[in-house]
Amino acid sequence: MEFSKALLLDMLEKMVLIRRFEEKVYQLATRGVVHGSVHLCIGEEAASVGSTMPLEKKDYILPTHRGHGQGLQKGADPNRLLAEIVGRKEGLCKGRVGSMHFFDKDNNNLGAQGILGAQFPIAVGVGLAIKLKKMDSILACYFGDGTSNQGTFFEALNFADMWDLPIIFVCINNLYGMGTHYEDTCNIKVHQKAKLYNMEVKTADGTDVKDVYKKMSGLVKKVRKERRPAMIECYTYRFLGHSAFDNRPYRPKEEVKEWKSKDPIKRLEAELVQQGIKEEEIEKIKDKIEEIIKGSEEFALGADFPIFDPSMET
Amino acid sequence: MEFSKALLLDMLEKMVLIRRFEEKVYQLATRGVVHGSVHLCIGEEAASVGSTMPLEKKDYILPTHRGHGQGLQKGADPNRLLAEIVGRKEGLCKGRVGSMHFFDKDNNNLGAQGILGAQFPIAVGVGLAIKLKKMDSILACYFGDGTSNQGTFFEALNFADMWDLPIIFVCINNLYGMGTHYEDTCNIKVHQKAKLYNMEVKTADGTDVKDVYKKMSGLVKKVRKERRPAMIECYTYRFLGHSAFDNRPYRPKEEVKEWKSKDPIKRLEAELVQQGIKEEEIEKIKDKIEEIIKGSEEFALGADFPIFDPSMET
Amino acid sequence: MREITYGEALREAMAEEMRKDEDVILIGEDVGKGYRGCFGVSTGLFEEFGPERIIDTPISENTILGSGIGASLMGMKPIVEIMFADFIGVCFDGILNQVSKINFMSGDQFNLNLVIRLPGGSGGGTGPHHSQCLEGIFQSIPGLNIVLPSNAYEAKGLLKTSISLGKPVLFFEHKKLYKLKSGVPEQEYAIPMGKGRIVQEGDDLTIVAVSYMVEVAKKVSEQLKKENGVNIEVIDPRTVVPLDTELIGNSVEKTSKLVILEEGPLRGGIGAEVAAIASEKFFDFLDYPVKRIASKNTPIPMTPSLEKEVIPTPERVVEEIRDFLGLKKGLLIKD
Amino acid sequence: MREITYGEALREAMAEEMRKDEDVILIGEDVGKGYRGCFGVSTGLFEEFGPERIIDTPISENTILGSGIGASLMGMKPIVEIMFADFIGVCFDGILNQVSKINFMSGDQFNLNLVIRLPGGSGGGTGPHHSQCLEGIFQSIPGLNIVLPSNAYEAKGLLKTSISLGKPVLFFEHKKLYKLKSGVPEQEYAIPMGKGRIVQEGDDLTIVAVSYMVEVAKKVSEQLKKENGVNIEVIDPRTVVPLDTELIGNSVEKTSKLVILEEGPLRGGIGAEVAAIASEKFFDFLDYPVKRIASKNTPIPMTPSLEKEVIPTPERVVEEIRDFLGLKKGLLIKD
Ligand SMILES: Cc1ncc(C[n+]2csc(CCOP(=O)(O)OP(=O)(O)O)c2C)c(N)n1
Ligand SMILES: Cc1ncc(C[n+]2csc(CCOP(=O)(O)OP(=O)(O)O)c2C)c(N)n1
Ligand SMILES: [Mg+2]
Ligand SMILES: [Mg+2]
Repeated sequence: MEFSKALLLDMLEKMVLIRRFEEKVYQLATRGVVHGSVHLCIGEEAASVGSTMPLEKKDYILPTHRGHGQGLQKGADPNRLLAEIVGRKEGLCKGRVGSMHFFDKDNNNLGAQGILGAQFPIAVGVGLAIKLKKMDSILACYFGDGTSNQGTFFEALNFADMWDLPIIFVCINNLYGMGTHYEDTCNIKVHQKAKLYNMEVKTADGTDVKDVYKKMSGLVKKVRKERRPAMIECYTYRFLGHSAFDNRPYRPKEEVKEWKSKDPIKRLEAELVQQGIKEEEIEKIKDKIEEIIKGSEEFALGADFPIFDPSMET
Repeated sequence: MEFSKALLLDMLEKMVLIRRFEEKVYQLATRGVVHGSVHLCIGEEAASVGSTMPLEKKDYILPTHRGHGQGLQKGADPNRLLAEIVGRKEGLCKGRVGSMHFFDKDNNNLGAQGILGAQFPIAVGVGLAIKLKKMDSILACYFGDGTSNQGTFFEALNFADMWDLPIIFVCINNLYGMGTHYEDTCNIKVHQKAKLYNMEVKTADGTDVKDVYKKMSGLVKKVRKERRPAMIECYTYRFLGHSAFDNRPYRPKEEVKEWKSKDPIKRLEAELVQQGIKEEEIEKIKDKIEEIIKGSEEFALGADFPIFDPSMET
Repeated sequence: MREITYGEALREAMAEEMRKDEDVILIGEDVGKGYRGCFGVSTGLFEEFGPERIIDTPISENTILGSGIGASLMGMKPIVEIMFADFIGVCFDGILNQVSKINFMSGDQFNLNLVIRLPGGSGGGTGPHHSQCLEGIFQSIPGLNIVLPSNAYEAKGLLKTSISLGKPVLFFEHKKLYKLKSGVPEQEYAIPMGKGRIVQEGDDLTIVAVSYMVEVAKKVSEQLKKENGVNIEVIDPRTVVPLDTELIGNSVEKTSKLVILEEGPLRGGIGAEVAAIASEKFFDFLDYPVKRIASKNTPIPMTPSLEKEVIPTPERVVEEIRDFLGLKKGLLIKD
Repeated sequence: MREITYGEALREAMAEEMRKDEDVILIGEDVGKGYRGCFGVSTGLFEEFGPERIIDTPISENTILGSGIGASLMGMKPIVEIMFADFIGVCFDGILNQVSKINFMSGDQFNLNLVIRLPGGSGGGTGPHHSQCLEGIFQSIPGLNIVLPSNAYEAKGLLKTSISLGKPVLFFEHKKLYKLKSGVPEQEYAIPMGKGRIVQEGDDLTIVAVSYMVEVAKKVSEQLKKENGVNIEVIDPRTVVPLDTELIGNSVEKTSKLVILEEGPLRGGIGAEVAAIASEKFFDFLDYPVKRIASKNTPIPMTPSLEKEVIPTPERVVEEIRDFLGLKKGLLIKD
């Protein structure tokens, strides 16, 4: 697969957008402006961008509880997403639910669930509707390594296989579910579980946006054509804690160091420079994102809080 | 494996016991004496006897909703089981729950569940306790083909693998879950699901008690020694309906005929006769069982109904 | 008017809506090819609509329900059948955290058209895992419409309304009602959510009864009328969420006495909620304490000798109401 | 008396029982090695008791709960931690059809010693999937003991009792209480099931409050005492199943006015049951309608502007009680 300069720069821009966006969220969280918990995907941007970019507008996603990257890449307006995270009326969901459960219908984001594993049964229904309505769309159903131990995962794999559903199961494997290493929870690799159900599976280096993009593009093409499920597992790492305020004593320092050395953004930047892209061009992108984030912060913090309305009661 | 004449006759006796017991239940059900639904395993006796007989008294079982055979073989008193089925105070569970959910603590039967798939998580806990208490026992966890599509099955396989639990998962595959053929619900053979989790799996001809017995015995020995899970899948057929009053239009006549020709009891009888056992010896066994069943019927129908006691309220 | 059974009425409702709208589908275990529904409710639907719209599933309640949630997120109008209401525990998270909350959580981006059909209630000896009335549990989860049709007319009208409501509906059917016939017009009609009905007028006592207990209430009223001269007003709220509080209030204002009759367990049942509402809102109308009649707080036993002690039989209901009114057999209320 | 936090009290209770009895184990996600419990409750336990008794699990709530059920069938005394009470939906069938029913169904062959710890309640912005008070749902399931400790003393005493009760216990902890300190004796003590306590005496009004709402009730009473001269009796039933009806009755006999205060949603909450009991049993004591104060019937929003409208804040409770008593700020009750 050939990667044009324009595509690579676009990928960089999208990864930087996610990084800066989440750094802003983290900053706001430490300032006490964000309520409840936020799960950040800093370090995992290549997995988000590489796996979501190959989707088209008409395709659907079910993001995870750590889903800002997936949602932004699918087209979420950073202003409205940030407004949602700080609980404002202009937020994607009117500020009601925040970081962990945003829905973005305009961009075919059918909502993240705070309940791990809840996305799998829902994915089957989405896939079923796509099939019955004879749509050309496909669905990307995101989940973490730890979540693949929920029984619902297998049920969904089975239904997707039996019913020929156009679903790509996308595992963002960051090695841990909270403080517990995946290997302490399961001896079977995540993609092997999907493979049992006769679907095409791929693994990707989740720190290399090109690798993820290339493999996901292949699956998107295949699933769109053959109307059968598939799976991709992206190995990556979250640089921060499980949620904003986790000291993460459970991770060996060397492990963290090693993965940080594979920072997906730095990695792509280095490659671009090597390919002869000027540093200024990269800086320009970063400046552009800086502006966007600044705008989002202003928008979000300037927006009003929603007001309770008795019609909310049901 | 050598089968002594005594063992073969014992197997026959146990299978005939189950058959006659269930024929009696069926008869009582058609007479309106049994309330609620009963699920009969007529036709599946070789699977029940062959898989349960290799267990020792100290071993545990979790039977299915179609579990009379498993429970009787594990030692349940036919009198008290029948009394339970007709809802009498002398029943195993004081007549409260009947056919589908009998518990028999004295024989280490930890109870059948009316909820398909509920046995799997419970099995993990039983296995865990056996392990923590450093007991020599093992657990046989029974389930049907259809039930293997519940997500809980995979969770239990995973825990059993990760925690090294001495559990044998015993699938009684009778091709159907109610009116739906297994192949219409899953492309993966049941034992392949277990195999994914690194455990020894066996398949057996569930109409041949010797085959089931032999393979189960091997697993029992192995699991008792190695303290690791295993699985056996027994292919068999229920001769009657899903529950007592199901006309089963969903099954092709030829299929029924073919399986009936493999009646596990007739099959063993024929073999015994071929081995030179006299017909009279077989008749003697049948007469003995006839007596037992007659006694059970008298016992059960002669017993009182339980009386409501406010202390039952919780 | 022609008479059809409750089961037939449900089938007609589904068939009519399916003919009108391609987006209506039925999903569940054994609803199609083999069994036509465990209680025969979907007989004929598979033949008419085929396997793409009458969808048999593996035994996987979580994903059965999820199929409905996902399809309704995509704008379809799925009807999900959970074979016995008792099995809803298997997929409870779907109800608790998705079905009930998505409309709210999404900031009204979604309006789920999703009906979950739940056959419940004692079938006479079906035992603890196949007999429960679980509406008491679900009323405590904001965001669900809870519908309890009590006869064929109600079943058809309420199911049709539910299918296109734009809000999730738990549709509790009762096993003992499936074979019961009542008048159902040939032409279209609709029953709105949250509007109860007066089953029978009376001014001595109000009974609020749901589902199969409406039948019991009718029987009991007849007997108490005959034997004690009591005129009972029987109210069927039809939907317990939303609840027609006004209708109940008007009745209590007239009778000053309220009995709530349900088959679910007493504690935390819908009777608890109705009694609490009554004691908040109709305090001044009430001459007598509010009386709840319900199942005892135990699992539903299989054996008839215990089952009939646990669930509210007509005999027990008559007795409890006589006690409540201080009557004996033969003693007239106006005495 | 020394003061320790609610979280520490829970840890002490577990540690003490684990030292006494090998059969006591703790099972849950991240309870051990890595995290020591999502709220730090099990800090130090892994170090003392090791991985065989403080058992980290995969993310599989069904099998986490099942591990507890199975082990208790084998005579052990497992404590299962579900990380947030909200996740109980994932393994709800285990509660609905096994945990609550096995003792009964087995004809008393089994007496499960099983405690399910459920951190619930709003943590301030934790949103719809991590904030729920679900006790209202569970009261409707016969066979469960439902325990709601309201401070460190209660937490320790009730958890110790629960671990060896021989009946399953849903043990609802509240996130806002974990860091709260109160006096806990060094020596052994026990708190029985079904015995409530009078938190504070008064004769103008009874408030029955549970869990964190006991703190709110105390605060509110103080304010209403100061600003309106109202003497409120605050009752903490400690366990809602079994419920200390007598204690509540005695209080209502004295005050003639009953308010029930809980954080769960209003409809079908424990307030509904208490109100229904009051209106059945204490009808003659009551001067006023029974008043329930609870969360509004919506999911718990994340954003503070909505959350504080939905859950009962001290401000709202004060206001609602003033309304109830027909008081304004500054107006004394005896006026
Ligand atoms: C049903 C359920 N169980 C537990 C949790 C608590 N929880 C939130 S995130 C998390 C870890 C998830 O791990 P993984 O799937 O690998 O995703 P990651 O957080 O690593 O992105 C846990 C245990 C939850 N939200 N839902
Ligand atoms: C959770 C749940 N779903 C559905 C049912 C209804 N049901 C009872 S038996 C049965 C078929 C089970 O098939 P299988 O596991 O193959 O066992 P078999 O009946 O063939 O022995 C079904 C669907 C149930 N009891 N529990
Ligand atoms: Mg992870
Ligand atoms: Mg089968």
